[in-house]
Amino acid sequence: MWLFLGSECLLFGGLISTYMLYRGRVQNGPHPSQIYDIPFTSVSSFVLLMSSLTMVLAVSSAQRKDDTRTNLWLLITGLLGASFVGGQVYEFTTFYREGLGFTTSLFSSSFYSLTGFHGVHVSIGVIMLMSLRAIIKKNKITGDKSEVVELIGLYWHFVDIVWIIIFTLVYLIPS
Amino acid sequence: MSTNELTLTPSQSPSLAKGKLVVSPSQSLGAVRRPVNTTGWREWLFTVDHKKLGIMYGTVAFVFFIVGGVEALLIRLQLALPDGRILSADKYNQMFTMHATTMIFLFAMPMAAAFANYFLPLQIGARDVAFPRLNALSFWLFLTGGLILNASWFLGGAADGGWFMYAPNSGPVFSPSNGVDFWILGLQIAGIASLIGSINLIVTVLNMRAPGMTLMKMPVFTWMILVVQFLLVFSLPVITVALVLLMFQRSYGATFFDVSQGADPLLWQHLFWIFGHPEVYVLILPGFGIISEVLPTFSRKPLFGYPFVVFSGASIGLVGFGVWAHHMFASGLGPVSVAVFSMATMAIAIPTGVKIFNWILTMWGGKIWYSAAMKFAIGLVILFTIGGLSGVTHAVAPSDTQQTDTYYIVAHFHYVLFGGMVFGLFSGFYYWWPKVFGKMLNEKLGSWNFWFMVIGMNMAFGPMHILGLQGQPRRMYVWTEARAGEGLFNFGFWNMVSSIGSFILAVGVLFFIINVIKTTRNPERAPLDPWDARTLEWLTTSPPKVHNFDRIPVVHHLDEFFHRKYEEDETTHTMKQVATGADLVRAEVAAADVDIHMPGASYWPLLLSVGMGVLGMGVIYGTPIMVVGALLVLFSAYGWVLEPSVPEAIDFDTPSTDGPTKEIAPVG
Amino acid sequence: MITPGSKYFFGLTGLSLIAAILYMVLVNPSDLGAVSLFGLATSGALIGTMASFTRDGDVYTDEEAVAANAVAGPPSFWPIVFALGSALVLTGLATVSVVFVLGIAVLIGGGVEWAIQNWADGASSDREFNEFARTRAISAIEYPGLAAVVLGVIAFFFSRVFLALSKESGTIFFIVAAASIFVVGILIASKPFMKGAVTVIVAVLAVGALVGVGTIAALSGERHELAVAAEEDHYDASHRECGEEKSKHYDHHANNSVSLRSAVTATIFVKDGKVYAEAIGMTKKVDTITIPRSNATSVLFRNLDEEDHRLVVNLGSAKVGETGVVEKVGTCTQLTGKNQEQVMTLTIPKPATDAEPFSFTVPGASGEIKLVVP
Amino acid sequence: MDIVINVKSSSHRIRNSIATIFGIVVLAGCARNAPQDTWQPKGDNAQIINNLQWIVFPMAGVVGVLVLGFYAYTIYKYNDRGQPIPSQSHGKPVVEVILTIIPALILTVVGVFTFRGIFELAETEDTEMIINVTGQQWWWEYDYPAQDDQGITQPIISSGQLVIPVGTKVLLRETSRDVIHSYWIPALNGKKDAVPGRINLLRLQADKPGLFAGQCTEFCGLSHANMRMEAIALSKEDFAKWVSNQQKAYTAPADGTLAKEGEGVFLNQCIRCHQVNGLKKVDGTPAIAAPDENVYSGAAPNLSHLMSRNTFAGAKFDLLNKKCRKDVWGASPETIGVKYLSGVSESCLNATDLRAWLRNAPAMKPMYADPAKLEKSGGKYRGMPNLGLTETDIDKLVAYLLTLK
Repeated sequence: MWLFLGSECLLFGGLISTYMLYRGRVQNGPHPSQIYDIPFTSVSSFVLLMSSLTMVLAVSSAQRKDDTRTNLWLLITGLLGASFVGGQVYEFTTFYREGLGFTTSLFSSSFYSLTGFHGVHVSIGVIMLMSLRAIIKKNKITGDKSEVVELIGLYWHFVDIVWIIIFTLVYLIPS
Repeated sequence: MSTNELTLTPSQSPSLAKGKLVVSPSQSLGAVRRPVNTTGWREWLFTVDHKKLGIMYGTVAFVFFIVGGVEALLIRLQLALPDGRILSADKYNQMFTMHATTMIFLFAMPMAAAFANYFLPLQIGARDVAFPRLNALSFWLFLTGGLILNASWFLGGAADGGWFMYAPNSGPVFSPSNGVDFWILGLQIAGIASLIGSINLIVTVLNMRAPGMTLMKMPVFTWMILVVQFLLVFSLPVITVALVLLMFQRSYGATFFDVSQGADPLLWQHLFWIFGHPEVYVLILPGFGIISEVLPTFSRKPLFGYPFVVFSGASIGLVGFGVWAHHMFASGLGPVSVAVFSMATMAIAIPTGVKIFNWILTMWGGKIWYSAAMKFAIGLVILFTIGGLSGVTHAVAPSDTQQTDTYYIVAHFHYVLFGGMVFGLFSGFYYWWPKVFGKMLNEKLGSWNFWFMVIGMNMAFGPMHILGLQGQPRRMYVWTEARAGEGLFNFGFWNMVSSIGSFILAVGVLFFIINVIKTTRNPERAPLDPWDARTLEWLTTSPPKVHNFDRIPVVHHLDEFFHRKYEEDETTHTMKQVATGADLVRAEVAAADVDIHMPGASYWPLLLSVGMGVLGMGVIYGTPIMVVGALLVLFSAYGWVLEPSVPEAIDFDTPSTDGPTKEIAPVG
Repeated sequence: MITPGSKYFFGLTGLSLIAAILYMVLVNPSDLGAVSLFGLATSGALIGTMASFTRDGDVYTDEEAVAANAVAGPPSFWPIVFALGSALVLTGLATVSVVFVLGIAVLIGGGVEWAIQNWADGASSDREFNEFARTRAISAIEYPGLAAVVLGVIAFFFSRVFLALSKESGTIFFIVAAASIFVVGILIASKPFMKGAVTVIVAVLAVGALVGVGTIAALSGERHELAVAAEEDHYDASHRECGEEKSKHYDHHANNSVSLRSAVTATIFVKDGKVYAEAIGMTKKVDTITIPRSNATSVLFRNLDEEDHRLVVNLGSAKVGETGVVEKVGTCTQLTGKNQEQVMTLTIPKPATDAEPFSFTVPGASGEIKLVVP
Repeated sequence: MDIVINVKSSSHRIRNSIATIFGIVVLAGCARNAPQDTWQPKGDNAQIINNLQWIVFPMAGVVGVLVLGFYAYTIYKYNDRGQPIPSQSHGKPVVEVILTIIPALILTVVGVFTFRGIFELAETEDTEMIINVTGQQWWWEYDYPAQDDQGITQPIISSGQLVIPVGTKVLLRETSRDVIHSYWIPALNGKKDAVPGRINLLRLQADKPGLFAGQCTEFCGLSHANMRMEAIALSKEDFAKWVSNQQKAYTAPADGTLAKEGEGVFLNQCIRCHQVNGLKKVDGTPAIAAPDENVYSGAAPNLSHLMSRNTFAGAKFDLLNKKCRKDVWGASPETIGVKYLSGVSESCLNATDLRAWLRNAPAMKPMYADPAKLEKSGGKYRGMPNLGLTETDIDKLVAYLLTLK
């Protein structure tokens, strides 16, 4: 898992550097500073950050072998994650309405690639969380449950941290 | 993730638990029954055995070696005379692109993977790799990628942008055929294969070493492979990003490398070389690893400065990530970056030098047996030294601006890669052939093989140094008399020498093929320990059984096998033989463990790879095909998840059924 | 070997293939409908193959014994789902493609469930075991599939709500929603003897409420500004107004950022109301800038003046379209504040005529820089 | 260069006979006069590089000889002659450390010189003249912005041959219109890529008048091998003459001549892409080429004063026939100016290649000019297409082109 995450780091590293290089390159369409809705994105970042917290709670419940609470926190994490994805869908829609298509400019291509990739990661994470919840519920895991929860938690934190980096670099630092 | 718990054996079956008399399934509950054949083609197609996969890797890689070699010969034919007419400009450009791509991604990397797959578990005393089915998946994905890459020859022309495919020349307008799309997808799929493979091998090394084998008692080959896998894990994602960007541009209209939109073409170069430079070490370190086994064995001495060799390997890997821009000295980086990367590049020469010194000192004071394997290993040290020194001249950035993109650099990297990599692999062939196939390759033919290759190689690539310094750029489909210079020793002479050399080299390879054919026909079995070897892979039969070791060895020394054979005489400090290798192997067979669970064969890795291939084709030929591919992938992944990794008891082919299970193979 | 079970699916494959071909011929060969029908055909074929591979699920059992001990399976509602899917597909074909895709999804989902249910029912004569077999075979699909559906539903309806609300209230709604998820979670968890069922009920209620609100939001349409933005397209080139004063659309948000420094051929300054230029490689100020023709070349504009300025390039004039009206050709940067810079990228295909030489000017400042395209 | 050969000969234990051959090579090595030899600097910048080469190559050679000599001795000495199996020692850290420090020291020395070299070469502050160099598939365009102190009062545009004054620090501002190319005149400086969207700087300075060859060295597509360049250094007086010739106004051929008819053909065909400054249409308005509508890179060589150049089609072909060409290449630094400035006369013209080019350009140089295959570039050519000219048209055109002195 750590190896996989290390590998993922480089993947996002590549995408982030592409974005950093191209963020100001707008020949057509809107410029980043013209469309970003920082308050909204801050909230969604915060939501994701909270989901990391609930994930921690899930892991600690799993370690205490408290299945009900593990399930609860997994569900909450999943819901928060899903609402983050919802926020992203909203954001993409507004950007598109404002005239920022995938091929509009270099900024748009690299922005959508980066955040899109991240969105896919979050979605996969949510699916894993929900499935994990169902599996625990049905008592399908014979081995150490907390280990599985921890692994998925690790992934979730990773996705979260990547978002914090993206949020800082992409949204907050003025280009 | 473990799927063990999903196995349903009769004892767990709810119906039996209740004691009712019902007819119940007595076999694992796969959606499809797992393949159980242990003979014929099915055995190979669905195998998850690391040894079989290793042999398949090797065979396929060797076929691609021939393909790449033929491409190289065509290139040399074209350039033998001025204004060559063998190939058109278009075909020539495809030829050199595919020559490099084939040799790097379809020969060198998988051939190293072949050795790694086969010998890494044996060297660390493991029964298999950590995730056998993933291992099979790696192989099939690699094959799929290779086939996609080469399919482009028949589907409108291969990629034609050079193996580093600089944007924007690789963009849709400048390379309008589908070749580059095939190239992107082939590499993506082969890249996934390498990534899976490397995670698998890292986990294997870290978790499955025999008892007593600390990291610093690991054979150097295993060490180098470990470093390579780390390099792959961290460099492949970067090229993946680059390829994805290029794919978005070519297939979906993104503008990442479209300068009219303000793009910076150097982005591609940076991404490519951040991957590309570690890739060079990915190619060469396995060769280093192999000769670090061969040189000590045939010198009857341990590797001189084992920890230094290991750490220099690791530091080459590490520093290798910090020198990528030395491929871009001419691209206008600005003096400060050029200076920094120039210095870093020089720094990397130091650990490399350490390695060379250690190899030489390994032989110093030895008792050297010049077998074919040893000859190739010595050839590697010499050729790589030359390649390394010409590398230092490149590190001097201003001097590099005269040499880069000329034949001088072609000479340099062929000395490094052909000399440092291919010679290592051939050394490995001769060294390990008796282990893998139980038969000795003919030493005499081996000698012919070596001398033809070494002479051919120096004739083919040596003159390229001079050609480059005389100013012949690379990647030109023709060279012209107008720039050839006067006198006998001009472009014409050296190009001709080089072309002749390449054919001598080809004859050398032909000797190897003859040798293999001859050996296959020869009924004589190889001795169990033909080379008086030093490492654990020799502590079992040749070829090894499915479960590798009859009992898992306990390790006390670096070069464990050697130390089981010899003891040091207290007074004279010479080594005294206490047992032969064959004795040791027989003792192991006698003390064999019973009831060894090995992972069972599986359809899914193969099917999943086919699905990935179809998915890739879909990117080029349209969404419906993509949908088919995606469904195939999902379907196989589903089957995979349902299938328990270890088959039911009745599928075992290991000898005994009673007695406790001592070793349960890992799952994955 | 074609088993009874696989026949259904092969039939489905055949039908949907025909449908796909018809669709491609009659409607549109390359759109979503064709793809989905094609996908349906393939998945039918796949499931069919799977069914025939497993011999309809006769997993290594003595068939006759199974038949003899056969017990009726539990009633199944998958056929109904399957039928619903078919209905949706048909409706979708006639109306909106979203419904069509939804139908396909339901069809595939129902089909798979049905097939596996059917297979598991025949797996053995033991119902419990059959149930076990079913769960085991299906959960690898069902859980992630369901999770994906839940994710999709939440994400879709959430975003609808945001789209309908104004920027500020959307943000507030987000805060409230996320906070309530979190708080409810804490409340439930803080009970010493909490029950799993409570969580589920609350979650289902919440999602149900979201779907409700989301539907209303989706029906009420997107918020006004967005619709306007989509309509107006602030960033369309036709909105580019190069006068001295602020342009409503073009200067909507000023963009004072530069990332193309490596490519600038010259820098044009305005200071104390005067325009001057420097070119790369030239130590002196220049009054002429040479740009190769047809080559994307960037010029940096740096405003060192107190007032806002924009850089304008005059590229002669040309006839517009077929109307024959002669219009000035040129472009400009946005209004640039003090000590800010902007880049102008130019691709000029033709040299100037003698009558109308090219030049850079800054409205509101004196002086001009000649632009030569050789 | 000889150093490399030394390394080789000692390395492979190749016996004396082969070593002798290499010895001859060494002698031949420096006297070959290859036009693109990287060891024959003809200007300051190339000299800086050459000085570094003279440090690093001998260093590599000496190290190579020492290491491989020692290795050869090891190989010879420790052959298995029945000696006992040696003690299994794992090496001596002291030796290791020494063997690490020695190369580090050598490299530090090299590094210091390299460092200095890099910054010396990057110097652009004291530039005396600038030239914009633009690469595209597969030729180079040179344009000289107006620079009064160099006597250039109007911009000059040329292609194929770069003309520079001797002893002047010339700064090339390189860029590209399509893919990455690389500008390389080995006798004057190392190579520098021409990257689209960027401006890369390369300084050249020639010590003496002369003709220096070069070649595009970044793979740039189909005809990469045919993208050549030449640099001509002229004495300052000769350069001034060249400038004044380039700035000379267009003179239309006299009415009734074959050349005048050729002008008509030109206005019919060639003007679509090729500009001739000052050329006027029949109605008297200036004839402006529109390469952007026909060629993907948006540019085609400007043919004003074509006959003052010695090459055409990306310097793949000579405009001078073999004899005259040799005359210019073989000229001494003192006479090359006169010979070059005399341009291409009718008797010196390489009519064969020029006519073949006009007849069917893509057959002479691989280019993407097949209209059927230009879907991705929006139907625009990448290179000159086959215009389907008749032989009489070609006669007329050649006569006309000869007037573009």
